[in-house]
Amino acid sequence: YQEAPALDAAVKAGSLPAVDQRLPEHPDVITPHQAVGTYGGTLRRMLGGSNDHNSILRIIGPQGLTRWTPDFSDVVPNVAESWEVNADATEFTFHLRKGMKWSDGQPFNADDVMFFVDDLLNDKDFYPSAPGNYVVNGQRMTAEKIDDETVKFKFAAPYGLFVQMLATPLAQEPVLWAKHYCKQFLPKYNPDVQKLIAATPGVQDWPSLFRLKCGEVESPTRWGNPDRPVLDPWVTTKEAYTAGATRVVMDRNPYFWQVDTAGNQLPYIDHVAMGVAGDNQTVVLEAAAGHVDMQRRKLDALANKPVLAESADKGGYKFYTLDNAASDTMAIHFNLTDKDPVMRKALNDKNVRIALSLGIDRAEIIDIVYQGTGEPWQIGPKKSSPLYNDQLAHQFTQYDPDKANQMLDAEGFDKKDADGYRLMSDGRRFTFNVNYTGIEQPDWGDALEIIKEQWKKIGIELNATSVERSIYYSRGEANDYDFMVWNSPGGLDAYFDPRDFFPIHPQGSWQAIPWAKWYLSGGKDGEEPDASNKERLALYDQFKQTSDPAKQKEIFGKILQIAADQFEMIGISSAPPLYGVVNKKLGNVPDVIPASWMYPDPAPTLPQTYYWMK
Amino acid sequence: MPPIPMSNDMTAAPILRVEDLTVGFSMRQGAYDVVHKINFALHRGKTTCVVGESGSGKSVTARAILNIVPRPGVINGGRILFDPDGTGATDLAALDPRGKAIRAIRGGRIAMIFQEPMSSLSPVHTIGSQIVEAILLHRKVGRKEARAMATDLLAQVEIPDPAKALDRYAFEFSGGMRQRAMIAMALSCRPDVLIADEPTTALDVTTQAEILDLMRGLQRDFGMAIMFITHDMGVVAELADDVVVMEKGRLVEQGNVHQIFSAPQHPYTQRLLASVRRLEEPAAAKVHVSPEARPILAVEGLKLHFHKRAGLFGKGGDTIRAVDGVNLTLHEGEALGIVGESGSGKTTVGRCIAGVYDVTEGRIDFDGRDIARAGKDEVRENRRQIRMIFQDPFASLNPRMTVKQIIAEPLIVNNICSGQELDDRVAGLLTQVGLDPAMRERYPHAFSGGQRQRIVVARAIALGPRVIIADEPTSALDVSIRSQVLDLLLRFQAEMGLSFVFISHDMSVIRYFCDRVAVMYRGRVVEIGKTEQIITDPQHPYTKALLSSVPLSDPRLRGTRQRHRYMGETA
Amino acid sequence: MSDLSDTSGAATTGADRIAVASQSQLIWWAFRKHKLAMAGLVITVILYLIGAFAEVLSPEDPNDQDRRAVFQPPQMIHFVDTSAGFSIRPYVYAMERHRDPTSLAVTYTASDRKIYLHLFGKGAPYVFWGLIPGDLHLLATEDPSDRVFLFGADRLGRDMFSRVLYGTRISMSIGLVGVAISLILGVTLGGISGYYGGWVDTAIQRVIEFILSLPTIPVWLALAAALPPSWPIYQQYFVITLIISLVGWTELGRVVRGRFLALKNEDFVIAARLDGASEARIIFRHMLPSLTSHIIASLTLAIPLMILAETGLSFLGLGLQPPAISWGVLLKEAQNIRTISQAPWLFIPGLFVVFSVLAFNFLGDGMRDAADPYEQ
Amino acid sequence: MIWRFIIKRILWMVPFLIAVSMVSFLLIQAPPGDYLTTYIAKLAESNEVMDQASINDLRQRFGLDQSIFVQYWKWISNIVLHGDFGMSFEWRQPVSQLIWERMALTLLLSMATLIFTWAVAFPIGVYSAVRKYSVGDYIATTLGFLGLATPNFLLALILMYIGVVYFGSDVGGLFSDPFKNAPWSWDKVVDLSRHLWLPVVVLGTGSTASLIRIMRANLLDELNKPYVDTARAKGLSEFRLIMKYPVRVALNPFVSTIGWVLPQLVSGAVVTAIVLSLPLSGPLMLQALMSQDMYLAGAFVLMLSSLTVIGMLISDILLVLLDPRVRYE
Ligand SMILES: Nc1ncnc2c1ncn2[C@@H]1O[C@H](COP(=O)(O)OP(=O)(O)OP(=O)(O)O)[C@@H](O)[C@H]1O
Ligand SMILES: Nc1ncnc2c1ncn2[C@@H]1O[C@H](COP(=O)(O)OP(=O)(O)OP(=O)(O)O)[C@@H](O)[C@H]1O
Ligand SMILES: [Mg+2]
Ligand SMILES: [Mg+2]
Repeated sequence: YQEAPALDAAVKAGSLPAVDQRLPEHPDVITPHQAVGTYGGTLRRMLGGSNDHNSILRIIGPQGLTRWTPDFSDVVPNVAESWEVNADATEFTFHLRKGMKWSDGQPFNADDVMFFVDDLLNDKDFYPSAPGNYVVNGQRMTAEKIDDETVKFKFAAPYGLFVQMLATPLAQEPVLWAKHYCKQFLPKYNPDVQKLIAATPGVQDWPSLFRLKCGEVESPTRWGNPDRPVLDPWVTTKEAYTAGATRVVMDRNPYFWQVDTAGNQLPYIDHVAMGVAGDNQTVVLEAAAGHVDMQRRKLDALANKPVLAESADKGGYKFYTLDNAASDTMAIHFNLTDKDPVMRKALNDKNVRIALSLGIDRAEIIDIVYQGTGEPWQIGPKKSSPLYNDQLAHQFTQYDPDKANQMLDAEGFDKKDADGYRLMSDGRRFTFNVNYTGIEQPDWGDALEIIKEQWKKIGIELNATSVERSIYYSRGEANDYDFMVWNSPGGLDAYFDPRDFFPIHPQGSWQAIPWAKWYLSGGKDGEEPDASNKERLALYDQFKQTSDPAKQKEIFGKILQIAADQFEMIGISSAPPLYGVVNKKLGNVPDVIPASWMYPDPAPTLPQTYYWMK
Repeated sequence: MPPIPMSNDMTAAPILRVEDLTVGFSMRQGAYDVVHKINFALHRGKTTCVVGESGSGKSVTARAILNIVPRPGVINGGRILFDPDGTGATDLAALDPRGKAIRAIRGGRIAMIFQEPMSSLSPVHTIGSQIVEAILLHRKVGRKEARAMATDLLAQVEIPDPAKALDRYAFEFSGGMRQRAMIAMALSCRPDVLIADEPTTALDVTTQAEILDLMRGLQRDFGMAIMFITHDMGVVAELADDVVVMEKGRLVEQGNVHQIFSAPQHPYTQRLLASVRRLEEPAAAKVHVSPEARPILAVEGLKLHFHKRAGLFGKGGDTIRAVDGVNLTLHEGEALGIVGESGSGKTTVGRCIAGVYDVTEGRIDFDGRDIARAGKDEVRENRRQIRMIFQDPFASLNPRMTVKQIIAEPLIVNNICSGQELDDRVAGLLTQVGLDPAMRERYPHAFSGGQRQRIVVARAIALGPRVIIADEPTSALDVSIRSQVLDLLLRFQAEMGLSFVFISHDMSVIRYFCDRVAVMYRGRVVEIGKTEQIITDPQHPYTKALLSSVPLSDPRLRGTRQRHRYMGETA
Repeated sequence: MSDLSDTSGAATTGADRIAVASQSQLIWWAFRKHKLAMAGLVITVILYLIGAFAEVLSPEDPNDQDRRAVFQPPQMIHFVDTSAGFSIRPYVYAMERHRDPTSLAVTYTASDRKIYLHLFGKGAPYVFWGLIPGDLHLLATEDPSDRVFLFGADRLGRDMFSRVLYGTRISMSIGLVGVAISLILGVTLGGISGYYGGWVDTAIQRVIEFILSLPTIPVWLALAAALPPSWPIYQQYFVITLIISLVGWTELGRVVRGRFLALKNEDFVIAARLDGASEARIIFRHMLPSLTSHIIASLTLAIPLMILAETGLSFLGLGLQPPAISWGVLLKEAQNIRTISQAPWLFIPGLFVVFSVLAFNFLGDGMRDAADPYEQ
Repeated sequence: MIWRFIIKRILWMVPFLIAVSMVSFLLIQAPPGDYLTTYIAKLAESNEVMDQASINDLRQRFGLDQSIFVQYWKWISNIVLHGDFGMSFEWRQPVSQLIWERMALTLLLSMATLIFTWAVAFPIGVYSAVRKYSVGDYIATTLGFLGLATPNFLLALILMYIGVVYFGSDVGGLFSDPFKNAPWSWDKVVDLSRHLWLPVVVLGTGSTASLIRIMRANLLDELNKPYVDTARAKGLSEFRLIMKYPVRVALNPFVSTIGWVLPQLVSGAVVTAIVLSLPLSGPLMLQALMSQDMYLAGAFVLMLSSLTVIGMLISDILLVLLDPRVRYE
């Protein structure tokens, strides 16, 4: 095996073992996207100012037991060398790589995995309630160490998507924590832990101390402690990520366990350096100046593209395309459980929803707000997805104000006031007062303004106010809205994010949050859903317990069909492909990359194989 | 002191020559001149006194010499030739008013004492820093030395405790003390020419005599030329070599002092001197109070102490006993004069009575009620009845109100009249004090010192009060107008039974106007009695000293009298 | 007394007119002489007129979006038409949009087609001041289906010219309310504090200190959450303005107090007290005029801050929200790199802010000078 | 005397700050929801589902389930008794680690801005008063108002855009990359001073105009006072004369308001700091407030309040120093 020249000196000096000793017996051999690369250089990126730690995750990658193939179609072994699943998908046996090391050179083995399962996952102090991905039927996952390289995970019931979940950023815990380092924060292993707690300001108990020092999957502290051993291609340095950091630098992990086809230890690039920008406009400027080597976060608003295109030559970058996993740029989630009975009745009337949809000229919105990209679209999987449902995607997307007017008249909204707006059954004007998060999503404000003008023609009044995001969510929490505006996920990742097809998400299924609460609490909280939604939820329960892909697809297809027939929300435009900028000299970067949180782009394309072309 | 020889010797080159000087104010609607083509000269070692009616342009002329005519004034013509060493004259009028050349002359070679010392000192700098600055500017000495010199100067102008006084602020000084500080500042650089614009108006005659001696001394030692603007003909007689008489912006007469006094040519000069004579006795028109007149005001054991807070990080504060146990009574229709050394607490007594200060101790009974502790309404009512004429007219006039508004103010706030009636009333008042009602829309700064003083008088009499506390009400007026204003007050006294507390330094005014006099010294009344009695037969040594210092308005009597000083009970 | 009347000095001769003019007349003369102040006055009046008649003056409906005109640059008016001989007939050239499919940039090319304009033509209907419906526009395209963009169009293809004119209404008025409130509070409370001193002063100063110690941002955020979303935008903004001024008075209050502490022992103030003037009168009539210059200056300075307050507040989700139009909103919308690099005409509202501020300022200068006794 | 005054005021600060901290705490809590709402919102975006039980657990972990008074008490008593500002929810880091360096840089920048604006505005203000209606006066006025009428945010963006596109310069920040996380050294100071001018100019433009105008206005009132003539008659040069006498009196308004120049700059700089990516307290505070990260926000708020109170005290002392007439209270 070969290693980076940057490490030569340390190896010669004896402070670092030779590369063969650092690699596991069977390193993960990666076939580079284009070519075997060369070592060296720095990859520059930008972080947003407010807690943008996931942007680090996206380039370093969730190094879980499994990973996505670069095309997001399947999962392949990653930290685990291989695995087996039993027939009813309740037991998963993972084989680890023998001789694999943490970034500090200590061995990584089944004990580390068991440390998570036994000492953390099943500890009520650490997880009073466990992360949902390890809970099936209300019971936490357990594990059994077979030997040093083999562990078996066990669930109380079938868990069809577990292996896929392990490839997402949401289920990385089993291989996140190095027992030899992190156990010092557990009273079980370290009786003196109380002293450490007392010595650390702001910390009252061992779980917080642990989280401060060892981090969590999605926590800024994960990138804040250079002493924490990791399995990642690059490791945190002294220039770590803390609140107010202005620059974060990560260095290559000399013990990284992947090699390319030519036997070169990855990563190719020595450092990842990330500036922190308070404002998205600054990121755009940095990119335009050519200070950013590969990035889409914070600058992928369509409005920025002309600016970036203008400076592309000067900045030495080109665009790459991101296949947006979302379904729709913006969906109007009518509140089917509206507190206001009159409005609730109106919104639960499918014909009213259809009329409102017909009253929107999507082509105009797409042209103005989305720069002509995208097509009129409701919601649901994309054409390229095997789950694509044409009805769900395209029904009622034509602009037909006359028909809309007719339908509204027919549904009993035929009386109008002096300004030409329709009246509802109790004589109030048919008005939507809606909020949107204009700071993050100015395009929604623009689109709503256009819709306002268009709905005026069908006698519906729309007043939109931008609010701050947490206020927005608390309005949702309080069920205090007529409709909410958010993008619609599920274009490519419908299995993982089905919140728009049935009320599954207690914060994001805006169409009926009380129903989602009802479902999640097993009927204790919230409100009982209507029959159609209950049917979909039951199907979903069935889906979750299925591990056979064909069966999964069939059940999910049914769900989508019901959602299409119910037509609960309206969308505007299919999510257009996103774009990012990439330095022209950066090699092994695919031209098209899927974009999703489940597929935390670009990490699954393996940035450790990116290299600087000579 | 030997009489100074008459000097008609115009052969010696004058140090300063004013030729055809014309000064005008260019107001918005066109310019008009207030000084018309005047000519005069100042000589080394000589004193030229400028007398003239109030508003005749004396101050403007004086300022023009230093090229600091107040805006929007401009020198419209003429030359001011300054020739200190006989080497060649510079035309001061032609110099850039902000230039270096004129700056070297100002203060160093030509110093000026401004007419209103009260307002002419910076309110936020200590007296010391203002004097030291002048010294540092023109004399090559260190800061420490300069400070020592300043202390010395303050001592020379008779400021008690000069070392401490250096660190005090102008508003802590009495009127006379400020004036003396101003004088000290002007003299600090031993100028070749001293322009003194009514420099002794606020000084009691003893102090005044000392100051005049000081000036004469400097004049003798350094050959200083003095231009001395004054209304006090006694001072003129004592001091002047030459006299210049101005009227309405024109120089109407000039000549040797003896000549002017003995043979005045111009009718204005004649009138002036006649007024001086008239003021030398008690007013003929005076109505004397009947012996059984009720006391309207009784002051008993009045004390007022100023507690000076310590400097910011400085040593402990001390207490100034400005008024230290004063007893007075004022009868209805009576005029009670208060005379006394500068800084002896006269103004403070007046202010206490008017209710400006909260007294430290003692009673002030007005109509039998103690007004020092009166309630709010009573205080308001009293304010209508007791009016005050401030010693510093400029400071007591709101710079942002026109004269009409100022005089109308008491009439308006007391709901006396409004509209046309108010207008007429104000015009009437202005006429009574000798001002043209057409000037009523001007702001205070656009008046001469004497004019402002009359505005203050007009404001005081506007309400028809029962008592007027007049603090030096006529000091800035030329004698002819002074007698007229006094006559006016006398008329009020006679017609309405008005009573006065009349603070003045001018013994002749006191004699002319007052029934009784109280003599104050260091915060106490040392003697009180009938005017004639006090003047003819003073008991207290201070009073004697005071009377011995009154300047006599006849140059021929110069130096004939033995002046003596009272050295005090050594405080 | 007869001999006294002619002693009034040399002053009166030749200056009768000044002498008898009243103070207000003097002030007006002084003001009128000040050329820039007059210009400031005229511009201010014009701006208010624009604000008042925005509906009629603007050629378009400010909220009318047009996909064909997204980011259209300004069109020049040509007056002389030589196409059919020589005639004076204002027109603009129609523009055609072209969008680059990859960079998504839009470019416009002028076509040969002329869009003729005429005065007082019919155009987009409006309701004047929300009361009188109408459709007459000072400047209108002859063919109502055409649109004209004198200041270009924004990202939704709305006419900037009309938007700027409509924005004038809010920007020129709502700020004044805030300024007026802080003026009144600042002067009154600051005056009382400085005039009375003692515990009154201490109390008021502590209140000021307290208000200032509460950092503004949490206040705004709390407010953003507290304002009911169903309130009409203007009402929300009015409340915000009110609150800005409730905080804003403190600065003036401190200054007034500081000056009053020094002023209150001046002889002329004492004289006023001895005249029997009430305390309010002393504060407002006698002492306050000494601060005229400062007050005028701080008012002219406060106005732009009020006009622009929204641009900062919008970061917190406060301030006027579209579709309300004000200069601040327009500028806020322009605050991005794209505008800087591709649509600089969206900064035209900024020019209006500058103009109005300068106008107010010169107006203030004139007023200050006119009120300055030394300038008379 | 004055020491007593100062000590009295400092003692008074304690209850005062407690009151302020209480109100601020309430204000921070006033928007609906708490940090968890934000957290949930954030998770919801990445499709993590938080069920009620986990939410309750977290709430308990953060102590958010207690009443606001208990929370306040816990917070303030920890600060007062242990100097412990608590834990930032969002960053899961002790607050004390986060605030000091930022506060220090903020103070530094504010001071630099203050000095810059005063250094620019005072001479110009004096000039435009003394040379009223000269060309220079007009230029100063117009430029000043141009600066005033340009929102800081916009100015920062434009300057950065020009810098980047036309000069290829760095974008924002207070340090160049190698120094961003380096320990303090002379080179770092030099580097800082190279970057400081941009934020200083951006922040300064707004206030410079006000200073110029206020200075001019107040000075114009003083220039005609008789005491100025007195000084002139002493032969003082026009410059020294104006600086010593009328300017001193015209300083009164500045001194009156000096107390909150600092906090004003601190909160006024927020938007600029965000755009220019400055490591100041403003952006962090704003973010903390937005996400209701209350201990972090609270710490900043407390700092700012203390600064204000100290500033007011300094202002009152200076006022007395400046004008002896005020002393006679
Ligand atoms: N700033 C000004 N604006 C307009 N007129 C002025 C101004 N200053 C003085 N005057 C006028 O100029 C004339 C001369 O004033 P000046 O001060 O020289 O008089 P004066 O002789 O010194 O009188 P007094 O003895 O009363 O001091 C007066 O009539 C006065 O009203
Ligand atoms: N505000 C003040 N603060 C401190 N000391 C003061 C104040 N006012 C007056 N004094 C002091 O009180 C004493 C008496 O002053 P006052 O003004 O009453 O004297 P006066 O008799 O009127 O003198 P003059 O004839 O010089 O006007 C003086 O020593 C003066 O320094
Ligand atoms: Mg005079
Ligand atoms: Mg006195």
